[in-house]
Amino acid sequence: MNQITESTVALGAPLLEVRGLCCERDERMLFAGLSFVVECGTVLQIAGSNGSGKTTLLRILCGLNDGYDGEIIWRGESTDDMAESFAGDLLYFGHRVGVNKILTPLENLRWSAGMQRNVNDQLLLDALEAVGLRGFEESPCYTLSAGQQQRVSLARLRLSPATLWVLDEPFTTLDVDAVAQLEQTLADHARQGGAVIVTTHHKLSMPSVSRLTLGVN
Amino acid sequence: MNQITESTVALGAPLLEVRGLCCERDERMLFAGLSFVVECGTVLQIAGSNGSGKTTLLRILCGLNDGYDGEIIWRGESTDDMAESFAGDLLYFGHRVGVNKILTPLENLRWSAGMQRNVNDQLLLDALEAVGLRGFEESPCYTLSAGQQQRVSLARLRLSPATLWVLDEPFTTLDVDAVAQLEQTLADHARQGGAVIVTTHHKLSMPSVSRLTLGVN
Amino acid sequence: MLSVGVKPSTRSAFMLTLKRDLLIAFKRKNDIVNPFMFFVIVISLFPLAISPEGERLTEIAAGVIWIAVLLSAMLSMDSLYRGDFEDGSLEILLLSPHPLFFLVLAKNIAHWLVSGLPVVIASPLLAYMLKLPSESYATLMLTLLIGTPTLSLIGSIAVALTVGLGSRGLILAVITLPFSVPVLIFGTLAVQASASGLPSGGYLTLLLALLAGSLSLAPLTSAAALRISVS
Amino acid sequence: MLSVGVKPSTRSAFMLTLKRDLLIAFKRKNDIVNPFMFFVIVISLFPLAISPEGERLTEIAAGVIWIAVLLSAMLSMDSLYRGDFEDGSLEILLLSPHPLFFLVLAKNIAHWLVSGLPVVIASPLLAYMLKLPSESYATLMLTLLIGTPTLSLIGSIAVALTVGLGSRGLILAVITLPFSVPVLIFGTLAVQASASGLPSGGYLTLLLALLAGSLSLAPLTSAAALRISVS
Amino acid sequence: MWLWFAKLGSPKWFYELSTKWLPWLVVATVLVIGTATVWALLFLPPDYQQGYTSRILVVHVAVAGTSLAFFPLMAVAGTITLVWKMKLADMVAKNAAALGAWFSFITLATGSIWGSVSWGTWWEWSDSRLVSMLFQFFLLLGVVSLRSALEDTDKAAKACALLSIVGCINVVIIKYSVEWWNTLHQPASPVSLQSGSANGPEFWIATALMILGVYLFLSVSLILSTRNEILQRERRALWVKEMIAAER
Ligand code: HEM
Ligand SMILES: Nc1ncnc2c1ncn2[C@@H]1O[C@H](COP(=O)(O)OP(=O)(O)OP(=O)(O)O)[C@@H](O)[C@H]1O
Ligand SMILES: Nc1ncnc2c1ncn2[C@@H]1O[C@H](COP(=O)(O)OP(=O)(O)OP(=O)(O)O)[C@@H](O)[C@H]1O
Ligand SMILES: [Mg+2]
Ligand SMILES: [Mg+2]
Repeated sequence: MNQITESTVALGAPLLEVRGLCCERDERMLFAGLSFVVECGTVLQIAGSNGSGKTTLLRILCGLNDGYDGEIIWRGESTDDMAESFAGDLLYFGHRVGVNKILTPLENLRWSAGMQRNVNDQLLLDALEAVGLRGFEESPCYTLSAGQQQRVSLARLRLSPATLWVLDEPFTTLDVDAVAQLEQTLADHARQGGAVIVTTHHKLSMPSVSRLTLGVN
Repeated sequence: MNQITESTVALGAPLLEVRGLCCERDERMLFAGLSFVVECGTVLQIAGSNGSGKTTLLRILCGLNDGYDGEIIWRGESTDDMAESFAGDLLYFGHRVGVNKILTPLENLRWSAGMQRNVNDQLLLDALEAVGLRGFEESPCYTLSAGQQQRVSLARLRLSPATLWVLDEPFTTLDVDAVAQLEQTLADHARQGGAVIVTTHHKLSMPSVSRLTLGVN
Repeated sequence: MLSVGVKPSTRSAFMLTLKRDLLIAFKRKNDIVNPFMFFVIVISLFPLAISPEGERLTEIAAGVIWIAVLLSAMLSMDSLYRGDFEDGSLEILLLSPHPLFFLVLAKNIAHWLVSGLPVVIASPLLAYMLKLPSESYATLMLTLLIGTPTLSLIGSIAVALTVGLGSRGLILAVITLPFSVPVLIFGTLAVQASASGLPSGGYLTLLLALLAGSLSLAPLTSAAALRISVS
Repeated sequence: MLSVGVKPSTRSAFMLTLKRDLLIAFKRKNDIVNPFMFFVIVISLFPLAISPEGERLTEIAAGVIWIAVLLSAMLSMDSLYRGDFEDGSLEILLLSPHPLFFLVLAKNIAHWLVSGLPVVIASPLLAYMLKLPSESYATLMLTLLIGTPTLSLIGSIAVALTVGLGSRGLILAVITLPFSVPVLIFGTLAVQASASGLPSGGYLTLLLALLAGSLSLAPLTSAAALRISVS
Repeated sequence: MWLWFAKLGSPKWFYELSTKWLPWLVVATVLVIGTATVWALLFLPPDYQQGYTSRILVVHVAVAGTSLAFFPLMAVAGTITLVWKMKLADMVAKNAAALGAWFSFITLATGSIWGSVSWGTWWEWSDSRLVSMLFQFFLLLGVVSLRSALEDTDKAAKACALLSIVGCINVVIIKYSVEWWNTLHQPASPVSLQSGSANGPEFWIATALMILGVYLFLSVSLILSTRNEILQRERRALWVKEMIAAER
């Protein structure tokens, strides 16, 4: 019923290594024997049709789901053994973006970015301006449009000290300019030695993207 | 601060007419003096950057928001005067897709499609199969992926007797095949004399799409 | 294709909505068991907090049962529109080509069947545990049978008004409780009257009047409130 | 860029979370006013439903106040993690590089400051309305001061376990209320003892022990429960 | 030792082993309960005060004692689920919760029936045993309802495991707090729980047998429902399919 497309990506220094990952949900095998290596400087796009297990894979990598078999190795050690140091070096961006509707963009970032590094308001304001939210810094987020809320959360990318970014469909509801800008941000992060794992159905127009396709047949 | 790009669309027989629509939110003018006509056989794409007021416009057209000035005329009469007959001829698809997580796709459609027309299970199963949910008809929707849930709701399009479809970002989280298929569905609906108003940041690859751009400068 | 669909009658839309809500409740199971459990647990707190002596309990029994009913009705309201609001089904409901009055009524009826009726049925058992004189069991059940739908209908308005808010549990209570006071008072008075052998017909009539009033007005008001909340 | 960030200390993450939750509560306002209002309204139902006579009220006052506190604490819990779960902030919390114990504790403290403390402060007023002998006001406040944080900590576990569920109000109650029984019992016993001039120190010690136990165990358990709920 | 432990966790192993043992257990249960019942009916002298109804006490004491075992059992199973992720432990825990609720209910029911004869009332708040049993019943229902509310099997397993462990502590706390509450406030109750012990040795033999029987019954029902659960959850597994095919 299920056929697994396996692919191994290998560039630069090994950051995250996945060995023989299997995941079954509701008795349907989503992927089995999935192995790949993510290295500094990579952008890895997880592709696959709806329901092929992309979100599940990303959540497993971050330790948010534990219904899997296999090994996930972070800088040479199992992620289970070093959860906290892994968390400090990881930024996850999920389907739900982590923006409180009552707080303003500024207040939201003060907390969500502040959990990972020390920030000051000037840094936050700059990040908000960079994602095109100038003039909305002090509006409560429930008055923002869907795309603007997405942008608030994306401002975290510009503030994060994390090496590995794990992004689940970050492009939804963004307009054309914002999409181009986000692609640029991802490319920059990789160039500076970071790594990005991203799912999207959108065709990335970035130079060197590796692709891993999860297959349902 | 705001500049309004106005455009008038006119083809076929007049179905929906908008005259001098203005909307202000939080003292920011989103659009003013917006006028256009939607006729049978049209696909109208509302474009515009994030926060330009697309969602607000669609909700106003459907009668879900009433913080506006101007007139909305449906088949020659104001929509306020004939809310029920307008509702029977309208299908709205919003950011929140109207899929109950506990029910199965089949049970969801039985209600959501059944409110607009009499349906039987065979029709529903066919519609679900057409959107690629074969084998998931009886799984509770919380076990479906984001894209699969979106598809459940899109199956309503295939069952709806409505002439006017108002769709707010229906393409989010859909994979490439599903996007192509949905575009086909919209084109078919227009060809058969229906009308579609759709917002998306995605470039539609359909033959004759009119565009209305809401502008923020 | 555009002409195939036959618009369903309002009656069938009503039935469809009723069935859907019952189906969701049965699939969730908890919706049915919990209001009832809450009722039982709250009642069992009173002997612990006040006094386990039978005589003392008899005195407060009617009041305690009614307060527990009130609180459990109110708590159970939370699930009435919230799920539909969050997943967007409410917009489908509002944009359906049927009078919202009947659809709201269908939802209220489904809700009462699931959360109110079990409480009414269980009440004699709890009345026994609180040592209510057995002559007043019938009156208790009757008042609950009339009173709980009234409470559901009143609560529905408050839920509809607050459906978009983050934390509703309390704001709901603050809005609903004052409106439910008449039901509470007539209900307990009727039971206390029958416990001391007096006629309770007058109070029952008043309760019936409250039910009739809320049956005709509350769904309309809830419908209007829903429109406001969604916009 | 990758090396600019200095990882904040756990202490500053704790303060950041505490401040954020307080800020949200103050912006919403309802979170602060409602538990208190609910407390007042529930208490005022008793004279209506049971008896307005002063003597009768005195007898039940301690129990009624404690039951109202219990119910209002439980209702207010609903907002503790739900918002964060729905908007995805909970994932940010879980994936932050700090021990979850302290972050959960920060959230619990913020919640108690907002929903528990006002009730404690208002209690003498309500005690007066229910004709509780004035000698026991001090004991009442003291027991509430120790008891309400315990209730919050216990409730937090139940909320964390049920945070992903559609309608939680009731399941929350069903899980929390049995756990709150010891607090309720010792709380009322202490007040009743002081009202009849007996020493209440023993009960206070027990309440303190319960607080100490839940302070050390509950945040851990809540953290584990949150991890389960989010997965 | 470890190997054995891992093997025990395998549903397949459990299923096969229990197929062998089940008939013997069933026979033993029927024999023991039967003997106890016959003994109670034939040899127990009618109590001078309560007549023949006192025989229900045999059932009551046995079921009551057994029902106290559920929370510890569930807590142990829960710990195994959380620490070793053993599926079998969760299947046992799931059925134990429902069964425990039934046992608690029967305890409450038989106790009430007997109370109605000996105390003249079906329910008395001033007795600590009754109240703490009632709250154990509520807690078990809470566990059952949490299980049914969480749709995801894995999540439900872990959440219920956690709740069972916490609930175990809580049952102890409730028991003691209710006892203290009681000793201070309770007016001397007409008949104390211990009055049954005034009966002779025949009573205790019947009771001991009945306790054994109820424990046996408990194991049989747990095993049966766990086997059911195994078939349900492993219905796609090869060995289940083969077994079903072989039976057809
Ligand atoms: C709803 C009512 C009742 C409940 C919930 C209840 C509960 C219990 C429980 C939990 C036990 C087990 C104690 C243990 O094994 O350590 C027990 C034992 C016992 N019960 Fe009850 N009981 C109830 C009513 C009664 C009544 C009315 C009587 C008789 C007057 C009674 C007589 C006994 C006796 C004699 C034992 C065994 C004593 C012992 O082993 O210490 N029970 N009951
Ligand atoms: N509830 C509200 N209260 C006040 N202002 C609002 C509210 N909702 C939206 N707005 C304002 O209206 C503007 C337009 O929002 P809308 O959701 O219509 O944008 P949109 O064009 O759909 O954007 P997107 O592409 O991001 O979905 C936003 O910039 C926001 O400031
Ligand atoms: N909670 C769940 N319980 C059981 N099965 C689930 C659950 N969540 C997801 N699944 C199953 O896992 C499959 C993969 O889901 P996932 O969300 O990972 O897909 P995806 O690749 O992210 O899809 P999309 O492109 O639509 O976001 C789904 O087909 C679904 O059947
Ligand atoms: Mg996904
Ligand atoms: Mg929009």
